[in-house]
Amino acid sequence: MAIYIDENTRVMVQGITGNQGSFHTRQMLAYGTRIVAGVSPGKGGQEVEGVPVFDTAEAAAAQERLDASILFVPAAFALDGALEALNAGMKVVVAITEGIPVHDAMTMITIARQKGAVVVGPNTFGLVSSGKCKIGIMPNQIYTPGSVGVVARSGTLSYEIVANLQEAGYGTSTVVGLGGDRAVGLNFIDVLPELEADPETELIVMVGEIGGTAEEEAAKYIEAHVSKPVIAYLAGKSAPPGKRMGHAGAIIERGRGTFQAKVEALSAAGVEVAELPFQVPELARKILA
Amino acid sequence: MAIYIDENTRVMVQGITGNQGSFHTRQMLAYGTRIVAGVSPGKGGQEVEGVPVFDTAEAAAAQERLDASILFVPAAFALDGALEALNAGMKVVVAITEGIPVHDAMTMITIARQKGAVVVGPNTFGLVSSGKCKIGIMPNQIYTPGSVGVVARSGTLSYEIVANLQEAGYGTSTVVGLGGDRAVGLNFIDVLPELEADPETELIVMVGEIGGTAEEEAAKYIEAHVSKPVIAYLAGKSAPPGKRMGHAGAIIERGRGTFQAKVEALSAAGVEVAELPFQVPELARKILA
Amino acid sequence: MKLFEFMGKELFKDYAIPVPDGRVVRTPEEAAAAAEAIGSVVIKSQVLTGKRGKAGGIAFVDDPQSAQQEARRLLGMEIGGFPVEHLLVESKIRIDKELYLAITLDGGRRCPLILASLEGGMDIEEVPEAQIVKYPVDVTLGLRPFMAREICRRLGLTGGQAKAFSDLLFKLFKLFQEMDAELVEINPLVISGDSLLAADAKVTIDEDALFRHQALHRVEERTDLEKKAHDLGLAYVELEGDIAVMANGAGMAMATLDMLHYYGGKPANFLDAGGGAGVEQTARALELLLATEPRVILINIFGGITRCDDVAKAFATVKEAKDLTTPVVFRLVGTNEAAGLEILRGIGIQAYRTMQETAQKAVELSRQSSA
Amino acid sequence: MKLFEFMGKELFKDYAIPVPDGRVVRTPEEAAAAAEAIGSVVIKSQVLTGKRGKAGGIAFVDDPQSAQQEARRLLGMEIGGFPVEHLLVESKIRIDKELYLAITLDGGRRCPLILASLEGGMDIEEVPEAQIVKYPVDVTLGLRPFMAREICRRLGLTGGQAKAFSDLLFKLFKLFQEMDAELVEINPLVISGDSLLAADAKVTIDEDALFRHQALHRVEERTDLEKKAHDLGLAYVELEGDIAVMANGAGMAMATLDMLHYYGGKPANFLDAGGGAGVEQTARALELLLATEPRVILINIFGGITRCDDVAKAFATVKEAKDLTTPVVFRLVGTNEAAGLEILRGIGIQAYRTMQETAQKAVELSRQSSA
Repeated sequence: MAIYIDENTRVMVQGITGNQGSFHTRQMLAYGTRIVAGVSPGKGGQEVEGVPVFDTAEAAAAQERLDASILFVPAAFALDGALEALNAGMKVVVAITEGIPVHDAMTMITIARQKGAVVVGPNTFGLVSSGKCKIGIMPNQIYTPGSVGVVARSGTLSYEIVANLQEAGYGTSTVVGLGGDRAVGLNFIDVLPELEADPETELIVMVGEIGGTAEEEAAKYIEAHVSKPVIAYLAGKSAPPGKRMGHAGAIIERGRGTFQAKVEALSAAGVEVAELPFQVPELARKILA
Repeated sequence: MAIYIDENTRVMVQGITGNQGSFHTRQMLAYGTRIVAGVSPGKGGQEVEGVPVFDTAEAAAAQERLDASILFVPAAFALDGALEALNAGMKVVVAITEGIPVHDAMTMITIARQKGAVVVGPNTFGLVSSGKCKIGIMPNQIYTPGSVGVVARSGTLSYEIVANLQEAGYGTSTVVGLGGDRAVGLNFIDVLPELEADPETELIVMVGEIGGTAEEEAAKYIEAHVSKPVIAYLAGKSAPPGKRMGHAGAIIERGRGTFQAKVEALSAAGVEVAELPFQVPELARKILA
Repeated sequence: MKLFEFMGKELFKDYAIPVPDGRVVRTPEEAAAAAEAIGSVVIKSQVLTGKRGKAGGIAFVDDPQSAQQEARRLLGMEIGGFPVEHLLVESKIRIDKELYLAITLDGGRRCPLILASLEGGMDIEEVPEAQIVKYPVDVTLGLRPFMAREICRRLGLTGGQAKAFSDLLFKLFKLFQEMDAELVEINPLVISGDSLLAADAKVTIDEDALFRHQALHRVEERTDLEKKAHDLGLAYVELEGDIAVMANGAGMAMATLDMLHYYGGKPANFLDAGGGAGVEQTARALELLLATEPRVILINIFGGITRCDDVAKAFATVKEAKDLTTPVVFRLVGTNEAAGLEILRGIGIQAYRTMQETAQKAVELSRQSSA
Repeated sequence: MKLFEFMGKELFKDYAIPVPDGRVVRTPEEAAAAAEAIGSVVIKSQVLTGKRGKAGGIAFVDDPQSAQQEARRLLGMEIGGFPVEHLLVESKIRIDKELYLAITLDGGRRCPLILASLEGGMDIEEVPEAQIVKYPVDVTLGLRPFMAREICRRLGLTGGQAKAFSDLLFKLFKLFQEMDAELVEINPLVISGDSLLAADAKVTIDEDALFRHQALHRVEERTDLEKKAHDLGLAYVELEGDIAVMANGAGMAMATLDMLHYYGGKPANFLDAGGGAGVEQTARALELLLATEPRVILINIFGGITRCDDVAKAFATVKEAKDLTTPVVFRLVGTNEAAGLEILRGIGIQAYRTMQETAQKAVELSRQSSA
């Protein structure tokens, strides 16, 4: 059992013939992901890393059973690509692309929900069911199976934390990248119930940051519904208000989205908040001991 | 058990203060329908037949639990009214209004489906769960509980047939008016599975007519999935091609929607096709004997 | 509401869909002038029916004199019962290939359906199913680039042709939605090199949505009587028999016609007086029927919302006002039936209870009066 | 991208949203001329920050001479760190009541959120929650008349005012969607009788969607350095400390700053070199950092997709080219770590393995060099 994806998930890569697309197709295949089709308009009939390429997602879906898709298409065409995947029946669409207009993101997320599907991202590193299936751009070597479920707004910071956990002897069950944009398909409160219900997960680690109110909403949810222990690390304590810190969503505006508000909310909900990233494995040791 | 609606269904009337709206509110109340709210913009706070009137469906839904809505609003505003009801959580929206632009009808039907709701009609007489709940404009006196499920494209013709059945001693379980327009929320193939599964229904009567391919699709469905006996009567045998016979959907165009094609398809599927309306009770007697 | 080809092409131009250079004319002289200005032209009869080519309603000419001559011939024609009143004089175009493209309504799926084929130029009914791409479009999604790519892929269009086709498809879909069309059809859609040209235009607008399109010129397909009925809010279709029929409800009216046919009678019309018609509307409907001077009048009312006494009252009023002598066969059952029958008896009419008795009697009377 | 009030009002005019008669000026003389033409006016400093009223950035005058005088004063001001370069000279309007209306993005619901209140004119943060109507709009439905009715009902608007408000709301929503806005705010939205007037305009456009709005004038909020970084595709924020920071990934960069703070250091900037930056991009980022003349440089790389040897190579190149003397603290772990460390050793740098060692060392060095 795993959440969202597992060893049987059949994955399509949109934009497979591009630099990023082909590089990460190789990486994902190396991790063991079942990539069975690629899409690249005008390139139908080719192969990338042994994966057949189709002109459209419908053409691919006519040949292969497909469950999930990962998008490496330029921001201006990402909405169309996501809708194409959803329309072809995909239930998980991972939108790696950065800089997607937020109105486009809202549209793809809303339509996904109507179709009973999920968009992961945009501007996410992806998600991985450790040892089973990786759909994303993160380094393969840090995801070994274990009992820690990780849900993160940022990529490299979560790699840091996952690697720290790994070094400390803790593997991961599922790691989900929410994405750094203002409107993303999965928020903490969408993933928390899945991790709570997942028998492979014993401990939940949240990697949050300033901006928005996703952490505050998560705190409310955790207080009411989560019985498993939760550790959080939040980035941006020292960030000045009114400035976007790299992620479109990482900004303190009109007094909203501050570090303090998030820490208070999470602490009140019984979440252990780490002050520095390397404290996460230490807290994990205390909890899992 | 009943389909779509039953004695617990709580109904809202949109356009309740109009002539048609108030008249049929009275009729439906007399049948026993639980009408708990009316909507009429600018008339909030009034009462019609003892039913409280609200300015908006959301205001009504904030006061009353609501399951279904019936629309008596002019064609130009019907889409907005239907969306208002769907947005306020209604799961059955009965669109009585005639002359709704077909693009508006397609939109309301599509959105209803996305929300797990159904639109009955447009241009329908409504539906009735005999003895339990009537949401529509048909005469009360002909619907007594029984084991015949009726699904019809036209109003008065179905009244004729239901009355004939009643006179012959056969009551009805559920009677559904599909509506006479080109695009309606329920087609035969949507209602047939419900009637097939409904323990109160022993015999299914279809009242069809020329135009479109709903009867042909029904025939295919019946052949594959319906075990209960089905009788059909189809109107329009003598209608000339290219002319709309009252209903927007009742037209033979480019050789499609002919009487002959429908009769052939239904007969091939084992449906008893009555040549004249009064033969329906005769066939029923044979089948149910 | 069907639009004439030239009106459809005006709409196409509004949406930047390329059409051949052309002019609408109503006289042979105007046709000659148009040919003078344009050069080699095709002259096309403007009628609301297909197959005008087979009927000889299209002419190709190279000079103004022939244009005038052919225009005179065409303007004297009647095609499928429609007199030719307008001609479209258009530049002859180079044709590399003829495609087919249409958007219609799919009642089963409740959504627009795109139909496209590389086999254009002939009736789409004659094209094998396998050669036609059918693509439904979810109305809440609308047409999206990925859909256009898939349609092109299925058609086998690539490169510049795929681009031109997609571009045109988006414009046509926009027109279809914004103009509340039931059908837009381009047959043939002509390929000239990498560019596309709509050589024909069939557009049908949803009558129920005309209130949103005040600027659109109204095209009248109805007969005068049908139009009069329509203006009264009645659904009326003129037929060729001698028994005038009024019923309440479209299905009921159709069933009544069917039953007359079954017993060997010939209905003069279809008339749905409405499911809940009152005295006033019923009177109007009756007056309309009388104007057709039928041999027999059949009135079939199943009173549900319609009240039988209202119908009887309306009938009595009209009968007296018009000094009605045409035989009338009445069926009146349902709401307020007793009061209605009482009124009818007062004016010497014995109503029937069943449709079949009513129909049989009407057929019998129609034979007597025609004898 | 935040727009100046006058730009927002230009957009409002495009969408037929009523605004007071006004002109943008850049000199006291132009202000006088505008007042001459308009009459009694309000002169408003155009700055990309709120609270300009409290800062004295707004003046009411009745004659051209006072206009000139006040304009001179305003053009000399700096508000919230922004120099006043433009003034909007607008007709004074009759104010019966001040409302508040905004459309913003709701990240939780992933949809536009309409905010409206009868308590306008002050900061919306100061209005009690109960006085604010919040209405989310499903993007696939868009704004519908029933939604506008519900919003009016909750606000308590009726009759002509409800009509005018709904009408304006539809226009504003259209602008919000078509212009890819993140925020449109009218505060106050002024009631003058039954008509409404947007007395202010705050509009923020999604930077990621600017490619769809080529005609829109670009407003630059970034410092020169931030702009340079942006043009290089790097996320960069100027800060006030002395430790230049480069990390890969936004979260990683933020965490690095936090850790420097934790150990008592002061970062000079936020710089996300990207999750998968190559040699070229890394070199550019380094050059940018050097331009700020920091006391210490901290580089924190967790090589996932980013290859450690690429980063080291880029650093070595820049170090040599720029003859770098600023102390550098390096952390380099992950993909191709060994090769990267080898390269660094070759240029005399011993990298650290953990973030905390790196941060502590950087803070220590920054204290030494400032001593």
